[in-house]
Amino acid sequence: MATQDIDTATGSQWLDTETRETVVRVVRHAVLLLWSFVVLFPLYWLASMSLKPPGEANSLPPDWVFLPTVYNYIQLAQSGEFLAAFANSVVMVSASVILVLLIGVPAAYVLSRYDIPMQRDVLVWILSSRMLPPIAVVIPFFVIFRSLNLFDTRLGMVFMYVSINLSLVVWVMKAFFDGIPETLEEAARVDGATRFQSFLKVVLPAAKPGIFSVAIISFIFAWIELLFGLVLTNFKAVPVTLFVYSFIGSRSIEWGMLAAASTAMIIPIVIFLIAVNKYLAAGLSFGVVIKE
Amino acid sequence: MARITLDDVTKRFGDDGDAVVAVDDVSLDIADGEFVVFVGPSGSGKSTLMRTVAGLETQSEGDVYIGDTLVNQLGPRARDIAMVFQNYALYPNMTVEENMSFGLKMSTDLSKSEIADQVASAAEMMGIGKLLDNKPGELSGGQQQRVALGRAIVRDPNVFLMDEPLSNLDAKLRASMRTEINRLQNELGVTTLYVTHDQTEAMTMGDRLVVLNFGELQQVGTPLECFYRPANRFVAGFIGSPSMNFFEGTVGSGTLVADGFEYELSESMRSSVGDRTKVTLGARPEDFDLSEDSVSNGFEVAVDVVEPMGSISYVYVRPVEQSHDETFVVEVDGQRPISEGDHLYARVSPTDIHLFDTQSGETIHQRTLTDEAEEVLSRRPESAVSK
Amino acid sequence: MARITLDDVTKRFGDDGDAVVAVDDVSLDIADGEFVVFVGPSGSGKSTLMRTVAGLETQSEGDVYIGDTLVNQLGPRARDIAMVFQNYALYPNMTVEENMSFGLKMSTDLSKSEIADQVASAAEMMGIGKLLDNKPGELSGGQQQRVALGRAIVRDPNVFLMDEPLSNLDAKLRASMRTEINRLQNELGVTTLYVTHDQTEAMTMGDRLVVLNFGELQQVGTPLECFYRPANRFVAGFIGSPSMNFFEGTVGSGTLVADGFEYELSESMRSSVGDRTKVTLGARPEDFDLSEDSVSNGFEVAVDVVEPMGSISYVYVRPVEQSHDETFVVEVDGQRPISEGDHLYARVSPTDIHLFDTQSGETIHQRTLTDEAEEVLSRRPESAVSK
Amino acid sequence: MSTKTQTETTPNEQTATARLRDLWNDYLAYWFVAPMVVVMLLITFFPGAYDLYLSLIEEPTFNVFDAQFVGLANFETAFTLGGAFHSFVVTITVVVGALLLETVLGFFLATLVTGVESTRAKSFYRVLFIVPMAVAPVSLATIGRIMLNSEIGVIPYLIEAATPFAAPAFLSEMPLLTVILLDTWNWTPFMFIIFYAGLSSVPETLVEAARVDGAPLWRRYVHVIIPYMKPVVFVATLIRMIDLFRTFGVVYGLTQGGPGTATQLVSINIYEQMFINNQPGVAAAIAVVYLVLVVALCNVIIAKVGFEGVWN
Amino acid sequence: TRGGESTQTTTDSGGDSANQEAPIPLSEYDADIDWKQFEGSQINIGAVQHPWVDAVKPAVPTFEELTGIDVEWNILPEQQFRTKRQTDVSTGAGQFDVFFMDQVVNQFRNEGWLQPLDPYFEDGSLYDEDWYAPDDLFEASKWQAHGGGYSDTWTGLPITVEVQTQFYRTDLYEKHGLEVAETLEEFRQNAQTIHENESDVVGTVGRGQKGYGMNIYVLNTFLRQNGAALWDSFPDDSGLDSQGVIDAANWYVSLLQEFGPQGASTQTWSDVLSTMQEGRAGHIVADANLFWPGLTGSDSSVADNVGIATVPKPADGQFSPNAYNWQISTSKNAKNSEAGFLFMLWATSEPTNTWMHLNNDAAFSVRQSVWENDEFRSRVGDEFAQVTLESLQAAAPDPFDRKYPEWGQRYSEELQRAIADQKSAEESMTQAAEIAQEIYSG
Ligand SMILES: Nc1ncnc2c1ncn2[C@@H]1O[C@H](COP(=O)(O)OP(=O)(O)OP(=O)(O)O)[C@@H](O)[C@H]1O
Ligand SMILES: Nc1ncnc2c1ncn2[C@@H]1O[C@H](COP(=O)(O)OP(=O)(O)OP(=O)(O)O)[C@@H](O)[C@H]1O
Ligand SMILES: [Mg+2]
Ligand SMILES: [Mg+2]
Repeated sequence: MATQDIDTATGSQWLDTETRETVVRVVRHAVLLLWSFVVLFPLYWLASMSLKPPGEANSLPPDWVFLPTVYNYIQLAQSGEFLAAFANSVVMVSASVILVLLIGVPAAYVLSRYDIPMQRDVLVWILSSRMLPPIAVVIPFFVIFRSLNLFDTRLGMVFMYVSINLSLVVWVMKAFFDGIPETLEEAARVDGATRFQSFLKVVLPAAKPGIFSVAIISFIFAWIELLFGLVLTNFKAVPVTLFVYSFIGSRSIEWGMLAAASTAMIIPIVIFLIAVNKYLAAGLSFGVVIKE
Repeated sequence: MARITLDDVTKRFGDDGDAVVAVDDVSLDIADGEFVVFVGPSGSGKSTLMRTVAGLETQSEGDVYIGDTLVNQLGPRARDIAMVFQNYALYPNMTVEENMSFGLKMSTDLSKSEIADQVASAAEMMGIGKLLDNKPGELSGGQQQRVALGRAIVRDPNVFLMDEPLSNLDAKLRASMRTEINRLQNELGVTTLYVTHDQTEAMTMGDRLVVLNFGELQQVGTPLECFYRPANRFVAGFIGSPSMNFFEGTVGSGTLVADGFEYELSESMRSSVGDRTKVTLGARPEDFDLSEDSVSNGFEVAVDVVEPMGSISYVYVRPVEQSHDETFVVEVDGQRPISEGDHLYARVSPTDIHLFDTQSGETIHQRTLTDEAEEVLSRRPESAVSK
Repeated sequence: MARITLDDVTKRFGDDGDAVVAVDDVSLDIADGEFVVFVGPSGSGKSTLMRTVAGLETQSEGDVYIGDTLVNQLGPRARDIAMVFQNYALYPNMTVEENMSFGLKMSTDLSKSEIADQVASAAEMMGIGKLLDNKPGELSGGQQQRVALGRAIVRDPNVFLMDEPLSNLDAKLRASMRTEINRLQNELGVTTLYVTHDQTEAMTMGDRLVVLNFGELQQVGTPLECFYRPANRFVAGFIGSPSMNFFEGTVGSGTLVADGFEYELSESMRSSVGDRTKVTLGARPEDFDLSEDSVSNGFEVAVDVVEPMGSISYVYVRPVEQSHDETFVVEVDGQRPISEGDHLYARVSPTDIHLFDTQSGETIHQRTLTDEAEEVLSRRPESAVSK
Repeated sequence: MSTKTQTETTPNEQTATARLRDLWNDYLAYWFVAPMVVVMLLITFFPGAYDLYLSLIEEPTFNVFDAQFVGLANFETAFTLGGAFHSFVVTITVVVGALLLETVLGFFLATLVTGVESTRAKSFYRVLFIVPMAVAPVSLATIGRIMLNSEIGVIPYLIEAATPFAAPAFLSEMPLLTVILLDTWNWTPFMFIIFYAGLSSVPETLVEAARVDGAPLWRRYVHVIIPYMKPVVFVATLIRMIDLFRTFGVVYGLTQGGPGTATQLVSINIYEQMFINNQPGVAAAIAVVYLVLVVALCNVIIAKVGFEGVWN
Repeated sequence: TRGGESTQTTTDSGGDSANQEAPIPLSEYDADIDWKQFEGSQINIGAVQHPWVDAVKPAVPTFEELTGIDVEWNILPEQQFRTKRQTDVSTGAGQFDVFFMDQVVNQFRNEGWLQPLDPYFEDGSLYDEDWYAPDDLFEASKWQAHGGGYSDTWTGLPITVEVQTQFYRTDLYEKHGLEVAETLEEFRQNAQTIHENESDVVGTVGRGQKGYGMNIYVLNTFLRQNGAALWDSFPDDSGLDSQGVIDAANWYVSLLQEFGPQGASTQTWSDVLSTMQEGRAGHIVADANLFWPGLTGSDSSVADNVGIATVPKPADGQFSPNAYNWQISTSKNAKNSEAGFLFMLWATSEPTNTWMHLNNDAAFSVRQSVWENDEFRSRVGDEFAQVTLESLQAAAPDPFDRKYPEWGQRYSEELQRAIADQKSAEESMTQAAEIAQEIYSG
């Protein structure tokens, strides 16, 4: 969407066009930079805490200039358990994202395209799965997990992550499918594609921005999930979030380590974001090919 | 290859209360391999009918057969059709080549290279060979339309459905596409339904013309039948461009009295009219003669507007004695010097006149043709017979 | 109201390396209130040029002026235009009425009821009065197109840009829309750019025709100029339907030797040809005579296909002495009994012949017209002068 | 597509694989929803039933026959001693405040980023603006606390260094606002990402048409772009609303519901009843009432806004 | 600092520990106990992230060798641990054979979740009184292990005790010529002097955040020193509205409001600690002696200038600081309660305890003998040891009744409101008293 040009008649009204154009651009970037600062400062603070020597984490006035030390990270890296929990989380969360997309995206497609009996109730029902605070449901899950032998298993955690993200995936993807013209599928079906093929080859590619944004969100939701990870695991399937907590002791907080672990937790997400970044913007202009 | 039968097909949109009847009780029998052209005003239900045949809309009533199979319950895939959508419906995320190969990939077992060959040659034929790697969004309107057409014609289906496939092409390209489509259809012998607004396409491409209005069948016949033997005033006015001119009048003692002139009816006309009094006279623009001098059974007209078209001109004239301000069109030679305001005498030969019942619109008298033309007219459409 | 000036406008798509040149160095001066029709083959850059004038594309090079203002930097809103998009671009969430009122709401201070009145009357005029509460998705293709047109014409902008606004309408509706657009444009005196593929529209609607090919200007002139005085073979072939027939040949001692026949050049032709040897002869289908008997400067042809169009027929014929298999088209009366395989003699009057330089395509000899036609031709387009 | 009764069986091909394929395609809708329904049943039915059961009994026991049903006593406790009503009010305040801020800000940012010309700058913003969501709640709460600390926090320090104003004591003087602002920092990315994806699927020609129609920038958004992406805006807002209703981690870490009970969200209340007071019955009673309220609210929203507005 | 190796979850499988040398000679455990009776079994310990765990873990191979029992740890931060423990115990899952127990001891006992230890003490194969020397345990610790006086039986064995002490900045005291406060009034004066004369340093910091382990943990010391009690008559008459409580609350509230940091009402122990570590406060009025290492360690920018003293008391009051014990317990549903008991016994025994305190940085012994051990005193510093010992001997732990968490939470909310200046201390305490009574009557 090109919004950068000037839309006021005879630009000479109060500023000449070029100036106005510059003003628009400057304002846009000023706002974006301001928000970038708001976003970045706490992140910077977090990262800098992790790089400060012990005892300086909270000093004021802040040591803007300090000799960074990777001591905390070395400590983290040397801890086999941190690495294990980290790897564990990466595996469980990735698996859950794939699974939740596999389950949720087709369901969303059906909700968007078919006439479902009691559609409103079904939609509310799906949504209701994320209405209760996790603390209100964690005990029943604990009971189920123990009786199904899912307790402290990766499979169990993957299922748990799927369950916290499923309603999100279904709802958001339904919204994106709603925006994809049906005539595309009609074309595919006329071209001899089965319903499934037209979903797979025509609808899915067109829904890419939606799929990738829910993938990102699901990944993050699962990645930062704490309560289920706490209650439903013991040793084998411990996620990395719990590890971060370990630096908050009963009588002291290890600021440097806490910051280092928190920063380390953000990194895979940033990598993931950069990897799928381009798909987020893969918007398709249906108007070009469909006259309406 | 397949015959298509529509049995009392009705399609309504919306709730029963304020439903729009897009197709109204249409029955039609299309022979295997026939090329049928659908025409009708905008909104008359052509696309809806096509989509019903495709299985994209489910008719509200009636049955659709393809071959001998009742296909009411079958999806588009099972009906094995290829369709050009009026709105193109190209896959935006696929290149032109992928758009065109998609159908082949889905419906045949052809190898990749075979598909690529077929697609390339079809694209070449339509002049979009250089655009195979482009996305639809980077194409001009006409190029998009050709991709949509190409996507259909690379396939070898039971039925072709083409909904205004050439509307965005220039005359020249359209002419060559017309020929190509006809050639292809002849070669493959695929039953084809074709919607068009173009008179040339309507007249030249199909074995039969199906004229629709408000969802209802008006006439089914060869193009020339529809042109020379319109079933009613609607068809007469719809086929041919510019439209036939109509003059409503009252018949009394063998003379039709219209607003602005009187016309002496011939013997045969009189017998056709019978005891009707409200009769409409119809004559095509090209059948009028304009002469400088008064002629029998002619009347004086004033020239309103002259529209030079090149080799011909359209002259909009008004009977001088007419009480209101309506013009009719006459076609004259392009180089004939006629200017606005000129007064001339218009006349139309009795053989060229159609008469319609003003109330019902039914044709009550058809024009006379030369014997040869009659003979051509009476021939059954070649393709419908031969196949 | 505004004059539009394009100064060496070039538009490229894509990276510099493999850029598509959609508009190639076009300069054009459109008078205030003029109605200019753009024609050209599919993909020739018509839409791109329009979109550049609208401010939707930024030209790669050159300047665009509206009135006396350089508008390169101005967005569409500042340019105050109304446009019919080739792909309609209707707002899917708005009803027909909202679609049509949107522009008025945005660009004027009219009260709600005034807007509603204007929209209702425009919709009535276009036969979509009953559809005002429908969403675009519930309309037929032609209805959608009329909404797109209505959305533009309810406004009173500086410039109208219409990109094939009637392509999906039937002939009758198209004829009446044509008239309405012309009337409206005359009334409002709005400078109008109009893209069409329709010969009738091209010939009748505009003050001037702009012919484009591969993004380059081919000719700018009145419709009749382009028809009777084509600047080159491309224009000659593009304007007029069916196309002009071309015969490439060699000129030696006053005779043009083509494949299949020889043609004795007249005095004036000979002087036009000069010492060129490779010359192409062009003659329109309607200028050929087919006769049963041999005629001077005529040649024998065999009838390949007869395409009856109603009042006329197109006959595809092949010179019997031709070494390869190419036909040309001749227009004959619709009731004339000609059948495939007939042998006839074709002849074209020397006055009706165009000659082109085969290599460059330049016209080297134009046909002769009657004096009156010459006079009509030499008149400046009325509207361009009067306004 | 209301044509789900159509089959794709081609009459003349009846191999086993074709039959299987037809079975798959003709009932595609069922296959597609089945896994979702199974998972949903598992994750809604048992916990819901369990909470309802808990809310009706005196002491938790897993043997239904041992259970001592106490009628609505737990509900009564919830609303008297349990402070359920107050926590509903607090929660609604936070939901309304944060939702408004996040929706507006998320949309605004998505719009601004969409308009950035340089692809690299665009990618940069796109990644950066999503990151806050990725900070684990525990880190955010703990580090946020220390950053906001009036004595040793860097934020009050910066405010006082850069502005003439005295920094407020965020957590004690304006706890609700602080909670809302921190949530905004944390979760605006959620709105941003969905809105951004939604914006990028608006057909460009529509925007062009609106520009030609003379609509200034903001009206293009109001009349054309937002209406087009209504479903996406609706869903993002609804989901965020529901998530806000049950928000817990960051707020608990930040204020533990205090000072007093100023930020005692329903979720915190449930937590305290369950894990501090050891009153699972009361906790479940609050949860049940809360669930009923939110379900009712969502029902109304989905019916009124969804079916009558967005999907219409 | 405890580095990355101190994680929340540690698996010590039998495999690795077998290879490890037992650090404490097995001869120390020569008691009339059948140590080997559960050989080959495994116990699961749920623990809080606490220095005790760090200190005992290196000694565990000794236990494993001694008994042949495999020890698995499940270590979590306090809040998370509570959630996990509650889930485990309340659902009867019984994953933890041994787990940390705190203020909720009577709550759990009342639900019937805890396994009383007395039957094990009476079992000759499990217990040898002579060797274990229970009298070496502080009275306060034993009392708290009996449900804070609410239980007749052992609910667990105490593992750590912490006592409230006063911390102050020696440099500032020197600068302003201050004496360490013994009375509340003196403390107030000192705080005022520093608050008013130092820029960027507040007079005092103290816990203001709500929570039964937060602000009231501190206030309880002062109300008791004022002669008040948490219950005047349990469970009918809460003592919270007595004059002693109101005075103590008034004093604490006004102290924090006037000489404390902005936003004192939301400060937790970590804020208190950090503020002091950053040198931004003159005192901590009263907090766990366990802060000592943090305040004098590398995380502190004022490490060399922190002093420790007993908490101030009212001029006419009795010195009686709050002490707090962690204990380890076992549950009715645990699979290996008896093996767990052996672990408790071993872990709290004199040899283990002494070893931890001499070799492993521990400073929270529930055994008096350790505090008197010269080697230990020289390691932790005489000042710290002496202040702690003195305090412990006079300490009076809070009697946590079974609904203490519930009404304590409300009481702490009320106190927090008072500190936040939303209502007066008197109003808050009166309200708190009502709520406490209501909770029992309801
Ligand atoms: N966005 C684009 N990216 C790349 N090439 C483009 C783009 N838009 C148009 N083109 C190319 O520019 C040329 C001119 O396109 P334009 O749409 O102006 O043609 P047109 O004259 O309007 O054709 P039509 O009659 O088919 O609508 C075409 O060859 C087309 O492929
Ligand atoms: N989805 C729909 N909902 C409601 N009415 C519809 C729908 N689709 C079509 N119609 C109506 O049905 C009638 C027939 O539409 P159809 O598209 O078949 O016309 P058409 O003959 O193809 O016209 P055109 O030549 O303009 O494409 C029209 O009046 C149209 O408004
Ligand atoms: Mg149509
Ligand atoms: Mg175009």
